[in-house]
Parts: sequence; structure tokens; C-alpha cells
Amino acid sequence: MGADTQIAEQKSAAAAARKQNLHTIIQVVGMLPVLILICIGFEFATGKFLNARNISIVMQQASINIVLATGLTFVILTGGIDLAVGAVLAVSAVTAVSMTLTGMPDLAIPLALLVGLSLGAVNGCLIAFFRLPAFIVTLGAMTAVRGLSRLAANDTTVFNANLPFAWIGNSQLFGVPWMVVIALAVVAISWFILRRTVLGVWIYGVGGNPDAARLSGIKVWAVLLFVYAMSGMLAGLAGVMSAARTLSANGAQLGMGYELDAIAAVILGGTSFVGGIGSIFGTLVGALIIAVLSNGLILMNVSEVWQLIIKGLVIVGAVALDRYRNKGSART
Amino acid sequence: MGADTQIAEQKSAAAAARKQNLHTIIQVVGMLPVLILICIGFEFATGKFLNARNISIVMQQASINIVLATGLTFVILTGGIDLAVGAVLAVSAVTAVSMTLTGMPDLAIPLALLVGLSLGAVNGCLIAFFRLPAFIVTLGAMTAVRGLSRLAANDTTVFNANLPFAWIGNSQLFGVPWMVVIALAVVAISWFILRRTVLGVWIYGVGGNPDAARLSGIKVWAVLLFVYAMSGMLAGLAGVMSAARTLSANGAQLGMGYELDAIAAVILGGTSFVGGIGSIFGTLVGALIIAVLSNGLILMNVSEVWQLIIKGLVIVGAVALDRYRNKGSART
Amino acid sequence: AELKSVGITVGSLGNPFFVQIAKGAEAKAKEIGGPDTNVTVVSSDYDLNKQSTQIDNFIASGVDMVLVNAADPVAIEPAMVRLKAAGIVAVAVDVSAKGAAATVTTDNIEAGVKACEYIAQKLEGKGNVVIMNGPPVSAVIDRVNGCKEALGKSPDIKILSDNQNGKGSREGGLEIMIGLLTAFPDIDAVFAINDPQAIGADLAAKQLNRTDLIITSVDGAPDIEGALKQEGSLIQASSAQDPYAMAQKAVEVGNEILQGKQPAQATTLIPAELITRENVGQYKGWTSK
Amino acid sequence: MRGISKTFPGTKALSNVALKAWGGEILSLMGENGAGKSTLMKVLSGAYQADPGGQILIDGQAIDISNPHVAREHGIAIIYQELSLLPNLNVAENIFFGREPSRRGLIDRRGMKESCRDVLKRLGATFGPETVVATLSIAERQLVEIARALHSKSKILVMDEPTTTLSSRETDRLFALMRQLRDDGLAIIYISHRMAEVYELSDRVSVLRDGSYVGTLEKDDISADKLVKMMVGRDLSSFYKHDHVAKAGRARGQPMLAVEGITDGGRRVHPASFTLYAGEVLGLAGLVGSGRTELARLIYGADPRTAGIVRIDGKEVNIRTPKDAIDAGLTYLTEDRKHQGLFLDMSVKDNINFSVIGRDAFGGGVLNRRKAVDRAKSSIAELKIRVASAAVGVGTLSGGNQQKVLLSRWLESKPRVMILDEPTRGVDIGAKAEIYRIIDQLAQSGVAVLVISSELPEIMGICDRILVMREGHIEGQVGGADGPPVTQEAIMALATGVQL
Ligand SMILES: Nc1ncnc2c1ncn2[C@@H]1O[C@H](COP(=O)(O)OP(=O)(O)OP(=O)(O)O)[C@@H](O)[C@H]1O
Ligand SMILES: Nc1ncnc2c1ncn2[C@@H]1O[C@H](COP(=O)(O)OP(=O)(O)OP(=O)(O)O)[C@@H](O)[C@H]1O
Ligand SMILES: [Mg+2]
Ligand SMILES: [Mg+2]
Repeated sequence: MGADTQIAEQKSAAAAARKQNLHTIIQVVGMLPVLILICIGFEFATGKFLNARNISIVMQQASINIVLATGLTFVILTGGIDLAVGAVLAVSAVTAVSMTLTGMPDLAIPLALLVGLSLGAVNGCLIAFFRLPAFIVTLGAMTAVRGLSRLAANDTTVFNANLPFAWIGNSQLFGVPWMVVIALAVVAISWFILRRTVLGVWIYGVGGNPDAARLSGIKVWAVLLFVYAMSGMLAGLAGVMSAARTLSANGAQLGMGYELDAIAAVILGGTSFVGGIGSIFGTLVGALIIAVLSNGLILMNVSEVWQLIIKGLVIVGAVALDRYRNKGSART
Repeated sequence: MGADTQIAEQKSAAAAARKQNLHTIIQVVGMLPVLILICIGFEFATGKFLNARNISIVMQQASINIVLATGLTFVILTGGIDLAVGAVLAVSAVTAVSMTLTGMPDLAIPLALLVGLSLGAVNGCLIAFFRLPAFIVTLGAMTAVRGLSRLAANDTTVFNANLPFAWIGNSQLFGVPWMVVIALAVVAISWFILRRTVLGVWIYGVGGNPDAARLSGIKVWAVLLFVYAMSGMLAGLAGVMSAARTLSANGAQLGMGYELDAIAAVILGGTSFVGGIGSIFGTLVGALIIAVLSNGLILMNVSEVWQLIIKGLVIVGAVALDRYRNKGSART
Repeated sequence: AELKSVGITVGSLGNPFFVQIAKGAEAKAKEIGGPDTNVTVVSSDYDLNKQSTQIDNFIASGVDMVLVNAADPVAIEPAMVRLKAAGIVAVAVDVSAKGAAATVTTDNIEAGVKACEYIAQKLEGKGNVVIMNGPPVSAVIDRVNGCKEALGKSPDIKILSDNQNGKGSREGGLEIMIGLLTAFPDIDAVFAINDPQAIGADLAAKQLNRTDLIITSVDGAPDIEGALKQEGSLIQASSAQDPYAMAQKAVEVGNEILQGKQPAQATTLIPAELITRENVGQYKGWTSK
Repeated sequence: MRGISKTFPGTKALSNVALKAWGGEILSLMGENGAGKSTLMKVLSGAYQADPGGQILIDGQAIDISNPHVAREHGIAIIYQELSLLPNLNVAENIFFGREPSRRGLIDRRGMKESCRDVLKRLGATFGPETVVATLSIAERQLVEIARALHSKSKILVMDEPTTTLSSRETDRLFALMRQLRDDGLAIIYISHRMAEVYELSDRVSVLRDGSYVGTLEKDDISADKLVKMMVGRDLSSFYKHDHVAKAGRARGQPMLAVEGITDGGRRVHPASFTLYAGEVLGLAGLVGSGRTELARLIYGADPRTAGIVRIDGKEVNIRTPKDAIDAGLTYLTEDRKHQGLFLDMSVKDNINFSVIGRDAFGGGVLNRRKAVDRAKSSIAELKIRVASAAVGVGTLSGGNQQKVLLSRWLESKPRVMILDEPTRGVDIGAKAEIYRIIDQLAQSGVAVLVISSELPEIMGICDRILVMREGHIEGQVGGADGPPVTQEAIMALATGVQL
């Protein structure tokens, strides 16, 4: 090869790398512009939206969904789904509150996390070893675990006015609510796992092409087990947070439908249902969009019926906008 | 080629074809054995399960879910999802009942179907033309349409004691409830579309490999539009059936969570979330399993909490059993 | 005929109120029919279609009596007709049901009126009130209408919001209330359609450091009793209904019909009683806790 | 490997096969499409479990390869015939997948990038380690796959048809690398249908036929006749009698496809113009990534174009989707049969009929099932597709047979202009000759054919004229009445831009 062709090759490689970087930034930034747009819109409409207190409230309201959605991001990245998170949240919340009512309040949080982790691991086992479809397994789990949570709470609300870990729900760290601190910590750790560890690459790989991943000799089952256990444990954490916030837990109603909100956050954030594509950062933005919508529409005192209609349209509009923005970089 | 090798080849080809057929039958029969097993189990447990009247009740209860799930089968075969069916059902039911209260009762059913069809078509357009993810589009639609249905019903229950099409919900044709007749007719027509028409092959093709389908000259957008419109229309039909059964419609509660039951029926019936694999017959069996479970557990006088737990476990168990039965024929 | 099995369909077993209905009915049924009496409780999630299906399942399983907490008082009629045709006694509890053999209910309008009259009186007829709505079912709609009726008598009371759904739960109440308190900094009183939402509203107010609020609600559940006794809670009053006693009464009436006796009146009304911070000491509370 | 059998539902793919490979040699494995080569290698790599009874020995030790992980632990690396990359990850991540360099679980991305640069360069790849695999062409993916296998320090290296989409430059580089590895003591098992490569490379050749082991030829014994006889089991000289068809009988007709200044905005294809005449077979040659596939896709309407005109039979047609192209009588056989061609879950019958079911259907779009069965049967017979029945899923066929199914889909649609992208990818020599004959026949009957191929002998053998592309430009033409004579050197000079 002549020296000049080599230089030319290097040049074009550099240009390609630059393009690649730009592309990556666009992808990473994802829905953020849409979120900002929505926020500005609400500020114009109400004048009460963009102030420190309200933003802190929105973040706090989003925090449970952020934690759930982060867990789901792992699962969805492998091409799976976890419908049980809402029910697991309820069981864990009931466990946590009940434990504080017995003699061992210190065990409340660890046990609640363990319950979540175990339930997630059971799902993971069924999916990884018996190769059952994740949708059915976690749908079954959602139903059965909901039964469990009602059983555990004896169909009433368990309540502890002096909940030892109430600080999680109602105190702040340097002015930032603990709920928010926890949620952001979860996001940061998850980002680290996905982007900086070998496990992260495997998770993306399993989602991208499970057969190929298997043929590469990695333990696909271990990856699947991990993601479902992670999702379960984070649902458990969300349960603790929810309990800390309301000082109580209701086995029947708590967490109903949360899975849909969490999945919506994940998909809004650009993670693909097919697996292998997506980011935690996107999920964070997705969850914030959902929380901002709920909060902003209440601030505007829009009636519930119109809230539903507007929320639905904005969600669709948000992805449409995002798609439009990304148009140039779309691949066929 | 020698005559004997030719004969030998023909023989082995015939044997292979026979095996292939057996294989196909196993696949088509799908979860049927599991359904039968569950039925027999309930008969043993209660003694009241397997009689003409109860079976007719179960079929009737399953009929709405069958209709919804049939529509969803089309959608899921293309690799999509339609979360809006429950909300569309509500809107259509409200439309149908409201129309009978105005001057044009004859338009009630056509209009209800049209409403369903149009809403489905809107979803289809967004998914086909703007290439938005089906999950987000139909989740948005589910929220927005729920708002619409409450708006349409003015947040109360619309009721007509003399509903002109009440016969659909409460009369029989040769001893078979009309609800069941309609549901089975929907199944039959859908089977015909999927298995005996060009459109059916295209639907499987789009689900199996959308890129290949496009390169083969299929109007992928038309296929997508069709399946979502179909799903919407069948949800509209289900709305009419629901209205006919209760002579009323409530915009807020009716149809809540029906999408999950319908999706469960489709997936239980062996249709793959990824698209391209599945059958209407499987969906029918899946919907029956779900209905049988609800009915049988009440017959057994099981408390609601345990109903949930058992239902969840049986659903998972059913697919596990099915997977076990199919083990030999699984492709890696 | 003997009472051997009872089916019950209620709005949502997630609400302690309905759990009490189930418990009361079960206790009474076992008292009448003996310990072997079957009682099956299911929740309709306020979906008439689902409730209709449940009633069919009850018919198929051959119960003697069905207690119905109707998802809709009028539209439930066809299902009631089917029950009657099958020779099963249908008793409506808490919410009336057209076509039921008998009805045992509290007056939800009256409950709303009482809770909001209390607000009007405390505010001395002047101030900003928020009605925190719930799921659009007849009991809730009645309570809200009752409240509006009571507040309407004071022209200086302004209703800032009545269209936000707290979903009947603490979490929902908390979320909505935080939003409302941000949107309207000058709220003086809140009417929540049930106790869990009221507790959620109380938590929200505490979070935002509000102490100058009056919260009232409907139910009189054990939790609210605690809240009313607790120092620093903003909850002032709740219109108490007694679901346990109501269900017991319903089974009693149903059994009479089963024995061929017509009850004295078709509708038994159980009055709502307002418990407040002042009189909570005397409140018996729900019969079973 | 001893006594290996493998039964699939409905097929016995391998029966009692034995195979031996020594360190420091290249063993070629040959056989017709569907003979069981890939299956045997998948058993070796742990992708499939063999039926009980067989034995696999490595360095004299019997080992039980129960999954791919075990195989890798024992130093077996494999390139599968159907590419098995992770499309969403980048090249470096793919090359290291499952063996990532790490410190306490933390991935060392920089190290990964650096250490795979070298392999990529030696293979002549033009893309960097950070390119996402989904954006690569099929051939480039093949290079990634090769790089992955070469990079994993293994004892046994299996390569299942690695060169099907590679052009001669990449192939030469690959062979050089393989020889070097052989000299380093690796055992290499090489599967290919290209006779020339087998002669050039192998120390020994083993042959499979219908799932059974037939025999092995030592280097000096290797001859085409012997191999063919072993492969087909009968002495048929006609089997590959015309690798090169006689082009004499073809008469060039009027312009059938005229392309003027078609481009995707210069990203991968710069404005390209050419004319294809009825009854002509036009070749399109070039190196990997030179933009041939992209050009074809632009013409076909598979990708959006920013400028350019397409005329078919003299009339300008506005082709914006593949459907427009098909309606205008233009079809395109993709090079990526797995992702863009076949419906793997559908039957062979449906796959063959896919593009014509609409045409065959009764009123109201009701399928004409008899006609579909007939078509499938005649296609299977004509292209000698090895399949138990037309009802089996196409995903269970061997690679070459899948290619034939896809080809027959487009033959059935009876177009006026056909673009064939790597039409003989993975097809055995017998069927290849058959396909050449069909292409010739099509041309004779007035169809205009554009063949894209990376195999120089093939493209030189069957085409009347050859266009050569480089970096998105059509660089020039060889052959035809007005062009320079067709020689390998002339093509390579245009393709590389370097005068040899
Ligand atoms: N997963 C499977 N299920 C069923 N049959 C299969 C499966 N995989 C391969 N076969 C069958 O096994 C036989 C051998 O296939 P194999 O892929 O090993 O052939 P091959 O020698 O590699 O052919 P080619 O040269 O075309 O790649 C074929 O008849 C094929 O149909
Ligand atoms: N979907 C895509 N996205 C981004 N780049 C692509 C895409 N497809 C192809 N390319 C790039 O376009 C260039 C031309 O690819 P093309 O497939 O046309 O090459 P080709 O000449 O057919 O060679 P071969 O198929 O032998 O690799 C390549 O560098 C490839 O990486
Ligand atoms: Mg092969
Ligand atoms: Mg190419």
C-alpha cells in the first residue's frame, strides 16, 4: 500500500469515528430535549413548574418509577420483560412494614430486598433454565405474587406511624430528598454495570443475539438470572421506598399498574423491546417525562379525563418527535 | 440415478413427510391437552364442572376475551402489540349503548365497530408510517382512549334496559349462546384469513422477517394497518358484546386490564412475541384456559387471594408442561 | 331453605372497608348456617362486566345467597334478574342494586354532607376547599355530590378543585395532594372521598410543612381513628359507616327471605355518624378490627 | 471425532461419522449441500449435542462437549456458516465477546480496541474496532467473524465457508494468515465449495456424503474428478462440466435497464450510470465494501436515493420501494439470505412462493394451494434442493439449500431484469453449474441479468461485460465489444485502483 493511500485511509477512518461519536451523542441524549420542551411548556402554562421545590417534588415522585424502570431496563435489554415488578413492590413493602411491627425492625429493609431478589430469581430460573416465555412467566408471577402480598398483609393496610426507616421517604440529604438520592444512586450503579463491566457487555450481547451469545460460550442463563434477580431486588427497594413514603403498605392496591409505567419509561427512553439496544440514561429521562406529565397536569388543574387524553397524546407525540429528530441517523 | 435408490429416496421422503405432519399436528394441538387436563382436574375437585350448563357459561365468559385475543393474535403475529384493546372496548360499548338512547338505535352496532376500527387504524398509521414503537403508541392510545371513553360516558354508567341488541348477550342459537357463536365465528374467519389467504402469509412474513418482507415487495405498511385496524374492530365488537351482556357500559372501569388477559391468552396459545409464529387455534385454547381457571376456582370456593396464587402458578405451569411436551421438537 | 353457601362480590378488596364487609358477612353466615357454610368473596374492580361474570359463576356453583356491592346501582339489573331466575337471594350492600331482593346501605350522600358541613362550620363559611375525588363509582360520586351540596350553602366557600383522582389509596392521595398544594398555595380545607386518601393528604401536607389545613373524609376506618387521636394530624373528622355491621345485617335480611319471610322494609339504611377529634373517644369503631 | 451421529426430527443429518485433524495441517471438508458438514462442525463446537454413542477426542483425550463453553475451554474456535455476531455491539466487543479483558470485572475497552486493530489490519478491513456491526455489509461481517476466530488463541480452528462473500484480495490475505497459523501448529478445518481454494490450501481433504463419512484424500491425491466422485457417489462428469458457460449463443437486445446518476448522496454510492441490455449478463465486481450491494439496493428501491433515474425497457420508472421495482419487472436477490431474504420460520413452500402468491391467488386473495405445492415441487426438483418435504421450515435447511430456496423464489416471479447479489453463496459445485445454466437460459430468453459476485472466476465465466466498483464509484468496464479484454489483472487493477 502506498503511503498516500494509508494517509487517506486514516483520514477517512477519523472522519468515520467522528461521525460515529456524533451519532452516539445524539443517541445518548435521546429524549432529553423532549423532556426539556415539556418542562418549559408547563412553566409557561402554570408559572409554578420550574422552581426548586416543585422540581424536587417531581423528582421525588419519579423516584419509585425510576428504580423500577432501571431494573426493567436490564431485563428489557436482554429481550425479556418483567410484569411482576408492581406486585413484588407490594410484597416487599408489606414485608418491610410488617417486620417493623414485629421484634426485628432492623431486618425490615434487608428482608424486603431479599424477598424481591428471591422472587426475581425464581422468575429468572424459569426463564433461563426452562426457556419459558418471559411474558407468561412474569404475568403468572404478577398474579401469584399479588396473591402473596394480599396474604401477607392479610387484606388490610399494614401501618406503622413510627416507621424506623421513615427518613427514606421524608428526609433530605443536603437538601435533596433521600428518595431522589437513592434513585440516582441506583441509576449510577446500573450505568456502571452496563457500561463498564463485562457483565454489561454480556447483557447487551444476550439481547442482541441470544443464539450467538450462547455460541460464544458465555453463560446465558447466568446473565438472565442476574437481570431478573436485579429487577426483583430493585422492585423490593422500590417497595421499601414506597413504604417509607406512606408509612404503610397495602397488599392489594399498592403497585397496581406500576409495571406499565415502568415499561413505558424504559421504552420512552429509547430501549428497544427486541433487546440489545438502549441505555439507563434514557430510562431516567423516560421516567422523568412521565412524572413531569402527571405533576404538570395536576398543577394546571386539568380534570382527570383530560389528563388521560393529554398524557396519552404527549407520550405518543414524544416518541414521534424523537423519531423525527433522529430521522437522519436512522438505519433501514 | 438407479431405480432402487429412487424408490428408497421416495420412501424416506414419505417417512419424513409423515413425521413432519405429526410434528405439525403437535404444534397445532398446542396447549389443548393442558386445557383438557385442567378441566378434568376441576371436574374431580368440584363435580360441577363438566356439565353442559357450566361449559356453556365458561364459553360465554371466555367469548369476549376470545374476540379480543383473536384481534391481538393478528397484531402479535406481526411482532407488534396492542395495549389499547381494553380502552377501545370501553369506548365502543359506550358508543353502542349511547346510540340506542338516541334516535338511531340501528346505527349502534355499526358505529361501535367503526369507532373501534378507526381507533385501531390510527394506531396502525402511527406504527406503520412513522415507525413508532407499537408498545408506546398503544400505551398512549390506551391512556388517551380511556379518557375518551370516560368523556363519552360523562363519567357515569350509560344504561338501557331495552337495549335492542340485548339478544347478543342473552339469547341462544340452537342452544348455543350468541356470544359463543360470535366468538367462534370470529375465530373461524380469522383462521381463514391467516391460513388461506395471501394476506395471511404476508402477516406471518412481516412478523417473521420484516426486512425480507419489504424486499419481497410486500406493502408492510398495509399489512400493519390491517392488523391494527382488525384488532381495533374486534375490540369494538367485544365492546358491543359486553354492552349486550350487561345492557350498559361504564367508560371508566369497563375493560380495565382486559388487554393483559387477552395477551396472556395469545401467548399461552403459543404465539411468539417476536412475531411470525403462532396460530388462532392456540389463542382460542389459551383464552379458554384463562376462563376455565376463573370459573373453576370459584366453583371450588377458593378465596380470592388463593385464586390469584393458583391462577398464577397454573399459567406458568401450563407453559412449562407445554414446553416439556414439545421438548423434542424445539429448534435451537 | 337452609343457608349453605354465600357469594359476595365487592368493589375492591384493596379497600379495608370492603374487607370488613366480607368479614362481617362471613361471620354472620357461619353463625346462621354453621361453621361449614361456604363464603366466597371476589372483587369486581368496579367493572360491571367482570361482576356479571362473577355472578354467573356464583349461579353455576349453586350458592344460596349473593351479596352484591354493585359496580353500578342501575345497570346491575340484568345480573339481578339472572340471580332471581336461578332462585338465589340477592342482597345489595352499601350501594343499592336495582332488582335486588333487599338492600342494606349507608347513605353516601349524607356521609358527604356531614363531612363537608363540618368543614363549612370550621371555616366559618369562608375559605378555599379542595375536594379530592376518587374512582368514578356511584358511592364516590354520591359522597362528592353530598359534599358539594353542603358547601354550596356557604357562598363564600370556593371549591378550587374537584376533578383529581386519588385512586382511593394512600399513595394516590399523597401524589395528588402534593400537586394540589403546589398548584394552590392557599387551600384551607380538604375533603377526601375516603380514609386512605385522607391519610395520604395528611402525609402530603406534612411533607410541605403545612399545618393550617382541615382534612375530613368518609369511612371511619381504624386508621383514621388513630389519626384523629394523634397529635399533629391534620385530619379533623370522618363520616363513619360500619361495614361490618352492615354486612351482618345484609346476611340477616337475606336469610329471612330465604326462609320465606319478607323483611319489614325493602331498604335498610344504616346511618352515617360523624366522628371528630372531639368525639372520637366515644366512637366504638368498626365492629371488627 | 468418532462415530458421530446426529438426528433432527425428520432427518438424520449425520450417521457414524469419523474425522481426524492433525495439528499443523489444513484439513478441508467437502460435500454437497446438506451433506452434514456444518452439522458435524456444530457438534464439535458444542452448538449441537450429538446422539449418544459418538466420541470426540482432543490430544488423545475423550471429552464431553456439552455446550459451547466447554468447546472453547478446549481451544476450539469456529466460524459458523450462518454468521453469529452480535449486531448491536461494536467490532471490538464482538471480537472479544465472552473473553473480555478485564480487571475484577471492569472491562478494559482501550486494551480491547488496541489489540484487535492488528488482526483487522492484517485481514485488510477498512472499518475500525468501534464500528457497530449492524452497519457493516455481509462481507465485512464475515471479516469480523474471521478476526474473532483468529484472535482467540485456539488449538483447533474451524472455518465454515468463510470466503463465500470475500473478494480475492481478502481471500488471499486470509489464506496467508491461515498458512501462518498452520505453521504455528494449529489444526484448521476448512469448509468450502470452491475447488480452487481447496487445491490451493489443503493438506488433506475429507468428504462427507448424505451424512456419512466417505473418505480422505492426501494432498497429492487430490483431484477434481476423485473429489466429485466421492461427493456425489457416482461417476458423473457432467456434474461440473460447464463451470464456464458458452456465452456465444446470447444475443444482446435493446436496453432493458438504464441507470443514470443514481446516488445515496455520496455516502456509500457516488452517482452511478450504466445500461443493461436484454439478453445480457452484466457483472459487477469490486472489493468488499466497494458499494456494489448498496448500488443494487438503490436501484431496487430498498434504500432511499437522493438523485438518479432508472429506466426499464426505455420507460422511466419511479422506484421508491421494492414493490415498485417488482411491479416494473425488476427483482433483487439479496446477499444476506438470513436477515433480508428468507422467512426462517416458514416452510420451504411458502418461501418459494412468497413473491407470487398474490399473482396465483383466486379472487379475494384466497390462496391457490395446489399451485403453490406444484411450484415448490418443481423448484425443489430443478435446483436439486435437498429437503424432506416442501412443508419443512426453511430454517432447518443447510446453508446452500437455503440459498437455492431464495433463488427459486425470484426465478418463479419471472422478472424482466434480475439483480443477483452473490447468487451462488454457499452453493455446491453441482448446483452452481445448474445456477449458471439457469442464468444463461434467462439471458437467452431475453431477461437482463446483473450479477454481483466476489468470486472472480465466476463473474468472468458467466458475464458478457463486467463493471468494476471501487469506493462507491463505478471505475470502469472490462469485456464487451468496446471494453478491454476480461482478465483477472484488469479487474483487480480497477478494483484496487493500483496498477499491478
Ligand atoms: N436444526 C435443524 N433441524 C432439522 N434439520 C437440520 C437442522 N440443521 C441441519 N439440518 C439438516 O441436516 C442436514 C445437514 O445439514 P448441514 O447444514 O450440516 O449441511 P452442509 O453440509 O453444511 O451443507 P451446505 O454446504 O449447504 O452448508 C440437512 O439435510 C439439513 O436439512
Ligand atoms: N446499513 C448500513 N449502515 C451503514 N453503513 C452500511 C450499511 N450497509 C452497508 N454499509 C457500508 O457501505 C459500504 C458499502 O457496502 P456494500 O454492502 O454496498 O459493499 P459491497 O460492495 O456489496 O461489498 P460486500 O457486500 O462484498 O461487502 C460498506 O463500507 C458498508 O460498511
Ligand atoms: Mg453448511
Ligand atoms: Mg455485497
